[in-house]
Amino acid sequence: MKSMIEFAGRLDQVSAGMRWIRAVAHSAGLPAKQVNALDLALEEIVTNIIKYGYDDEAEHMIQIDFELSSTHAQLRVMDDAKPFNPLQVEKAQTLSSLEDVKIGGLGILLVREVMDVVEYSRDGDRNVLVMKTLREPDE
Amino acid sequence: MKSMIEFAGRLDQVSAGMRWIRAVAHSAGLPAKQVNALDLALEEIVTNIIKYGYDDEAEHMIQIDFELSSTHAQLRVMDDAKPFNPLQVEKAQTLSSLEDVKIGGLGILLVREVMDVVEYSRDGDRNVLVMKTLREPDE
Amino acid sequence: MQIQGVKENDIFFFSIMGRLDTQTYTDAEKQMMAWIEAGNTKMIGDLSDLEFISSAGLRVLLYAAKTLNQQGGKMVLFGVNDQVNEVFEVTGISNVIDITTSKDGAFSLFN
Amino acid sequence: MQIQGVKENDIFFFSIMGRLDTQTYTDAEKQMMAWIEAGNTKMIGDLSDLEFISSAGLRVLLYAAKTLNQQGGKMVLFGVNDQVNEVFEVTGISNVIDITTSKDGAFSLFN
Ligand SMILES: Nc1ncnc2c1ncn2[C@@H]1O[C@H](COP(=O)(O)OP(=O)(O)O)[C@@H](O)[C@H]1O
Ligand SMILES: Nc1ncnc2c1ncn2[C@@H]1O[C@H](COP(=O)(O)OP(=O)(O)O)[C@@H](O)[C@H]1O
Repeated sequence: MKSMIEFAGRLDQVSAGMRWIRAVAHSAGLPAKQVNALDLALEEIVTNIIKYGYDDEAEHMIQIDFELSSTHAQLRVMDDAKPFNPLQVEKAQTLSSLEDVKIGGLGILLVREVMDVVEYSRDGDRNVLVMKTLREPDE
Repeated sequence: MKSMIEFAGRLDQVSAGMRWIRAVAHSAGLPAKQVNALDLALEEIVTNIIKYGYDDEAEHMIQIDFELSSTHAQLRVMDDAKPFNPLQVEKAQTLSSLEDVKIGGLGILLVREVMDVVEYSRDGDRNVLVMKTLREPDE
Repeated sequence: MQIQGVKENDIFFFSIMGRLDTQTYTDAEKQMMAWIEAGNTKMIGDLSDLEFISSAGLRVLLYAAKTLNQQGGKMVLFGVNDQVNEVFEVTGISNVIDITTSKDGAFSLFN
Repeated sequence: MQIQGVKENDIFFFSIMGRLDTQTYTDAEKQMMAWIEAGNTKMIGDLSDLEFISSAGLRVLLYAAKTLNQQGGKMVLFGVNDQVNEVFEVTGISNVIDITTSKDGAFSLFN
């Protein structure tokens, strides 16, 4: 099974992406843990693109595709925002004391933790982020 | 907003299409009436392709895309089943007496009634069915 | 989809909840036919919690109504939502099966 | 997302239901900060009906817990589901906010 969605890079569009991935991943027969992982990773990445990626006020589109194979489920997020490789962000420290907590910086950490594979590439003027979650052999 | 899904032409896959269109049409901000119309039309058409369209046991794929514009929401269903134009099916009579009812033949009627525009074309070895529902000006 | 039924005196009440579509109509049909084969001839169906119906779902209702009719019985439905109502109107189901707005209304059609 | 709260003696109980994510965190944050500004320092949060949390949701909990902490107060959470638990574990929230399995357990941390 394959699916794709394209929507404007605006915060009011993010929930469309979440609803889409949940419907599609669930229909594909993935267990709740993986549906949640895909949902979470997508929310974090898409929100970041919209919050940090655009340098102008023009309308930008974000394109996402989902693919299910026998071994894994894959999300690919493509945006025309400025070049940004989340894998180069220094890995956030897990929290250790409430006084020292700086609020924020946990989104990319979460993506890397809940996804089994994350790969970044720049393709022309687009960021391409591929995220995979491996399927359990007994699914 | 745009979205696409592709799945195997098997009855156990139909609910994936329904979940997908509901999530996407709802996220696109369409009112319940139109979400239901798209859901219904898709179920009827996809089920028919699977029930009547294939002459062999091979695995076939069905591809569906959804597009929202300011004036309408559009579904396009593409299959590699045998040529079939639902617009050439003689329009079913609405039911008039319970004794004379022959069970069946209501699917295509429903599609034509709940959709504002239905267009068929054959593209190479594929059937292409475009269905539109017009948006209310005040949406 | 869920389907439930209970007999009250000589009338059999049933309700269908959720989606009645290609995925679910066979279960509903088996249950409806079992109730009819058990000898019920007067049936009232509560569709208040039926969210969505497609042509596969219509077949179940039509087939049951037609069978009851052949046996001198009858089926009355009530509580249809907008989606179900549109499907009933467009196909003409409402011409051949009695539809009422309330349970009382349905009940009165048997007296 | 829905958020509710009630004061019982000196402890303020709240519950967050649904999804706590980018779409909903500002509403939750406003409510939490209003309760804290009203002078509540001991807070117990029931997350039994919290279905899903993302980093935007974490910020709300962290910010509230940190503020309470600075005021000599404390926040304890209970009833986390698998998704919430994974997010708490991976980010280390569970190192800095007390999480218990039951309301009683949460309550006992204030005595
Ligand atoms: N698409 C992006 N474009 C540019 N910078 C980004 C992008 N995504 C993330 N960043 C940067 O990486 C930082 C860490 O992101 P994240 O872990 O999601 O936490 P947060 O958004 O809470 O800061 C952000 O603060 C931002 O500076
Ligand atoms: N994709 C298709 N390929 C071939 N024949 C079809 C296709 N879809 C519908 N048909 C034919 O059109 C008839 C009417 O279809 P429909 O109105 O959906 O009612 P039903 O499926 O209940 O017969 C079907 O019985 C079938 O013979």
